[in-house]
Amino acid sequence: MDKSKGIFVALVFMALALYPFVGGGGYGIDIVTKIMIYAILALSLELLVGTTGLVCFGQAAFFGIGAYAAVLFSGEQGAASILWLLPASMLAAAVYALAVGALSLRTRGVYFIMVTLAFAQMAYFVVHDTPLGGGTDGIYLYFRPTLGEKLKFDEPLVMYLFSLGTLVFVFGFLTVLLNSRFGRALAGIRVNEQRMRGTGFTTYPYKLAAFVISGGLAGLGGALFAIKDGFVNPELMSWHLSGAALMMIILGGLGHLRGALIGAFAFLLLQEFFKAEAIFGEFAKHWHLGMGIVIIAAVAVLPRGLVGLPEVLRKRLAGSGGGESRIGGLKSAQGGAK
Amino acid sequence: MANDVLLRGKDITRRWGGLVAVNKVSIELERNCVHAVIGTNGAGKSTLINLLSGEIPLSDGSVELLGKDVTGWTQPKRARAGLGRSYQRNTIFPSFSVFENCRLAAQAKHQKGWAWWERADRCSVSTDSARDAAHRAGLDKLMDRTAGMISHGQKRQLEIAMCLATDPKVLLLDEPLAGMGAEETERMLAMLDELRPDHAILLVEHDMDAVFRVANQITVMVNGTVIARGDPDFIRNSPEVRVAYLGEGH
Amino acid sequence: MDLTTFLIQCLNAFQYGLLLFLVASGLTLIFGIMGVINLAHGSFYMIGAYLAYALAPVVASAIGGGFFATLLVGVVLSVVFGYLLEWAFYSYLYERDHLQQVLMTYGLILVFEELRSLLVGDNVYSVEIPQVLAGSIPLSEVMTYPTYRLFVSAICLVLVGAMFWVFARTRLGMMIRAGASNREMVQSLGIDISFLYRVVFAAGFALAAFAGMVAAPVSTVYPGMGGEVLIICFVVVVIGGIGSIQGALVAALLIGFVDTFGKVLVPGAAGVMVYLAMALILLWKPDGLFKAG
Amino acid sequence: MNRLNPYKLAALAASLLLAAAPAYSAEKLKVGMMLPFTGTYAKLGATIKNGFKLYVQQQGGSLGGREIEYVEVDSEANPAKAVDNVNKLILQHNVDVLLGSVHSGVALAMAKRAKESGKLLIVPNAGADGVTGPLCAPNIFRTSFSNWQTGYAIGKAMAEDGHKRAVAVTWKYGSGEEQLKGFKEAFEKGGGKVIEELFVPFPNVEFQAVLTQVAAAKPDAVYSFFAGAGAVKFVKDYAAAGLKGSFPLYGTGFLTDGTLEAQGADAQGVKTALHYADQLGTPTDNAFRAAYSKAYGDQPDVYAVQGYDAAQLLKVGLTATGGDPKKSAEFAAAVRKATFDSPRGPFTISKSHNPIQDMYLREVKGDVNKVVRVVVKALEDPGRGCSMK
Repeated sequence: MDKSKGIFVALVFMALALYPFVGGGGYGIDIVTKIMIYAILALSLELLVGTTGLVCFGQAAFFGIGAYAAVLFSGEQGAASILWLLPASMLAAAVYALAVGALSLRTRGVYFIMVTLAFAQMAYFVVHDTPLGGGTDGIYLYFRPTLGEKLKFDEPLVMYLFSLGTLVFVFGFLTVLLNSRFGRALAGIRVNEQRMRGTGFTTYPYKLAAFVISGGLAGLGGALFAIKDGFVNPELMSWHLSGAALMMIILGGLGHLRGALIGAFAFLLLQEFFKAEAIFGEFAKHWHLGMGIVIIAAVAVLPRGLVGLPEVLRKRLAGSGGGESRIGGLKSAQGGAK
Repeated sequence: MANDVLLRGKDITRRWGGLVAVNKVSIELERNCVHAVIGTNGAGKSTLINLLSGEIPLSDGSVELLGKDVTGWTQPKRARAGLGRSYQRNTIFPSFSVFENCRLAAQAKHQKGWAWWERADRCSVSTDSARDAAHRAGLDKLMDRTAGMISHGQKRQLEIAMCLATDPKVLLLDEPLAGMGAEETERMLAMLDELRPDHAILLVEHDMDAVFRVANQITVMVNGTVIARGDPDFIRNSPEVRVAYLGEGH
Repeated sequence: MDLTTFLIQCLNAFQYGLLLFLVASGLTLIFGIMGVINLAHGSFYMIGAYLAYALAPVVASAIGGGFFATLLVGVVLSVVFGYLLEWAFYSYLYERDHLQQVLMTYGLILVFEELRSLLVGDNVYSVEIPQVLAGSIPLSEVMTYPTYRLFVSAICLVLVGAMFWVFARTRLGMMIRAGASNREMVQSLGIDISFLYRVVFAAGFALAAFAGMVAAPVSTVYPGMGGEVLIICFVVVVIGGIGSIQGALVAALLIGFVDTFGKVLVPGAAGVMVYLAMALILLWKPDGLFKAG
Repeated sequence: MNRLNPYKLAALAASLLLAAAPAYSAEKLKVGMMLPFTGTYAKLGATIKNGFKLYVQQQGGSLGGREIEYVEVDSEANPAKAVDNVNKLILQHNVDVLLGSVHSGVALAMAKRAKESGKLLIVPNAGADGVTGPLCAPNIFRTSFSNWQTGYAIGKAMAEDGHKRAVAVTWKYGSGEEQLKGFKEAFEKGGGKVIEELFVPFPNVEFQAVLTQVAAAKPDAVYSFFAGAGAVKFVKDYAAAGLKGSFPLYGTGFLTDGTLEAQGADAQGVKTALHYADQLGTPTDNAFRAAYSKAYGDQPDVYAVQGYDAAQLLKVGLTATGGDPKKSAEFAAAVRKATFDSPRGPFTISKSHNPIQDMYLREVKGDVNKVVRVVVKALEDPGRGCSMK
């Protein structure tokens, strides 16, 4: 990440830290908390899709398992400490990711996409059709966890700041991770897995590790989601959420951590915008239409996602043609089609 | 220095369904030697490299690397044990810098995947061998260029550099001269000469002049089998080779 | 389960599988030949079903009506619409990577659903079964089988036959098969590839819409019907092997049987059976049952 | 469906904007409607809204001395978004009363948030037992039914009709299973036996396989739970499979409510139990139906009644508390004492805040659900898990 982009991300995080104190009302805080939690989900998926080139269409399952774990581990007796609740939820999601990854990494390309979907659907139907997690109606948290004596997560501001802290942590962790030898190896696998093997990398454990880390981080997001809402439901694991997470990172721009961040905010704020009755009146009911048109337009003019927006603008202003499409990258997904 | 055998393939066979692509080929690569494999298209030369490097499994036969039987080893494990290869088509990492291409290759020897907190470019072992490899391949001036943007010849050099960065004992080079100009070819041949000491090199190449200049030993393959083997003079004068080439070359 | 019940269940599975095949065959062709992951394929099915509902009164007032006239008009309309859609949106997607295609076709789903809501509303509608086919055939002492369902199976079989004939015997079929295995070769043969794409896309659209139309009288017409079909069709395509028509047929029938007997034999876990089957098959054969090309 | 004129909408939008200023909101009472306005349940959401607004209009636009204004949020019938949507009403629009929802999962999430925040919640449809069970609270009310109630009523009716062996067919999801539980309880108490339970994954509508199993089991009668699109298709498939003549079809009321037009002749003779029926013929019902069709040009259904009664309940509570919905204890006390004059017939509110109401057995005749008899008078949900006394 070069300097200007680092500054951009730092500014975003600073703005988020200041937001509740300078203008965020109750609802604003609530919605930004939610977006930050989804941003964690998007970042976790970015590690797989944008970095490693593994297009996972079942990320919601990890998110959902983290959420369910947070609720089930909390119990009915009293408030749990977040210090063990979050790691425990992450662990639950990571263990599931280990099992899914170990099997699904046998396949490639589009087949991989579909196998991850299949496993997510299985997880969905397990919580949906068994009484374990309250069945279709879901279950709720009896007590929100605490951090020490003072910090109670019933308090929206505590929830907000903690979510922000977690997001910064996840972003920082992934930034460091991607610059490490492990991260570089993942990038190599995305671009040319055959070469990586020829060079001496046994790629399977790398991919599996990425899968488990990604699952754990998604589980972390899910646990936060459960604590924020106090209520979990099988729909958290449905393919719609997996799809939405994919849309976020593609919209933001693959191959960049900040793309996931920007994508999550853009995707969810656009939804809020098109749903706003103050602007669209009765037509707000048809907010999907606006979303659809914006997405189609984004594909047409921003082949590299929102991250590529400054470049497109620069080129437009300079009068030359559009940007060339991303080099290398997700060609692995094409493997199956040919 | 004794010319000890670093890589030994014995009765290497690969069948695809009913088709035999490589049939009972035995080959020995010795230290300080360039061993060229020539043959017409479809003779099974690239398949032989793929079989020796472990990219595809053997149907029959065995491979021995530095005295160890590696037949059951995966390709990455063989690579780490000192078996380096380059590819017929460029398989570099086009979106990375030239340096990063070499560094990533060098990293294979010092993977430490668990050390997630250490920056990759601070790992001096891999950066040093990357610089060294790039230097030997003559890429010093291009280190910061994006690999996808350099010329074709330079990409072929980068192929070799990446191979060297893993510090291999045995090099399997698949048509390193393909598509190169005269000047670039000269540089590459000079490099092969430099590498010869202390390495065992298998060279698959179509450029006959180059092969006869650089090779210590030549194996001729036709239809997956070895029809002749010997030093360049022997091969040049072998009637069988002439027949095979004349008969099939048209 | 006695033998009669078993046989009837097989008939059910067969009929469901054939209907799935109609939708999935277009998906697998668009996927295999153009390399486009078309998430909006379920919407094509939905559009077909709503066409059957919405066109009926229009056709009735214009040319006297009848289910088959509606069907015919619907097919013609969907071919035209598919052709235009390819020209307007999909033709830009071929050079893009798969995820861009996913994003755009997802956008199209949203647009189609909302247009449906604006034009027809959010109600559940039923479509009349044509009078000739409204009866039932007794199969056991208590069970009868609706004639219309037999008709659906029959018409699906006819289409399957026609499709395989086109593939095996016609020049177009040859071009399509060539296109699925090797794009460059098709171009080098001097075939207008963009025309071929447009034809295949329009045909895929029409097949899905046709499936929606014939299914409408038995499935009713309701919001969200496209999404359900989409996922199950992807399952079919992937199990069968991308781009393989034979694979799609086998996989569709397989899913029909798994789904039907799942409901009967393990009613508590019926939902998971299809996905379990897919995961097992792909772990066994990572490229699907039939690899194209 | 949407017969609101654009001027009214503009006015509504304008008033919403104005309402953001605190000076105006002091007098008006904001009702936050969280109902499905898109998707499969869109029609249900619209009729509930219509019913509610009808009563408020009849009261001159205000209840308990406070003028009513509305904020609408589309619940999308998606439980995953439920907490967000409630938060929007509570935090962004700062509503005084929550009204919703149709989907049980959404209603449970709303109940959870209502319990936490102390906001008044009136549930005008969702039957999840938990809302007036473990999640019950002084500020949570329901004007519709509990899943147990509807299942129990039809179970009793089937036993009374002399059926001994029944097959149950239901969607595999929360409401379906809760209603099945109520059904089994009453049916087995009446001497019947459920010989086979068949499930269809929700929201799958491919029924041919289970219908074949029904035919193979040869029961005396069939119990079923489906709603909306699934109900339409199930009833049609049931008839097409030739089962209608052999095994009478029973179900909870959702099987034939709001779906008759699409089901057509295939629904004739299907018997269902619910707390409402078409053509009850009581003066209250007649007046309600006339007013509703005059206002919206459409026949009301059970959902409209539930919306209508939600407004009634709100009026009783507000009148007792001088227009302050925050006084939960007084509000609840007044509601518990009241008898509501509903189009469905009079009902009262139980200790767990669920209606104590007559359950009708209805039979489809023509295009209406006609009352056959009252199956249970004043049926009270046991409120299992509720600690309120």
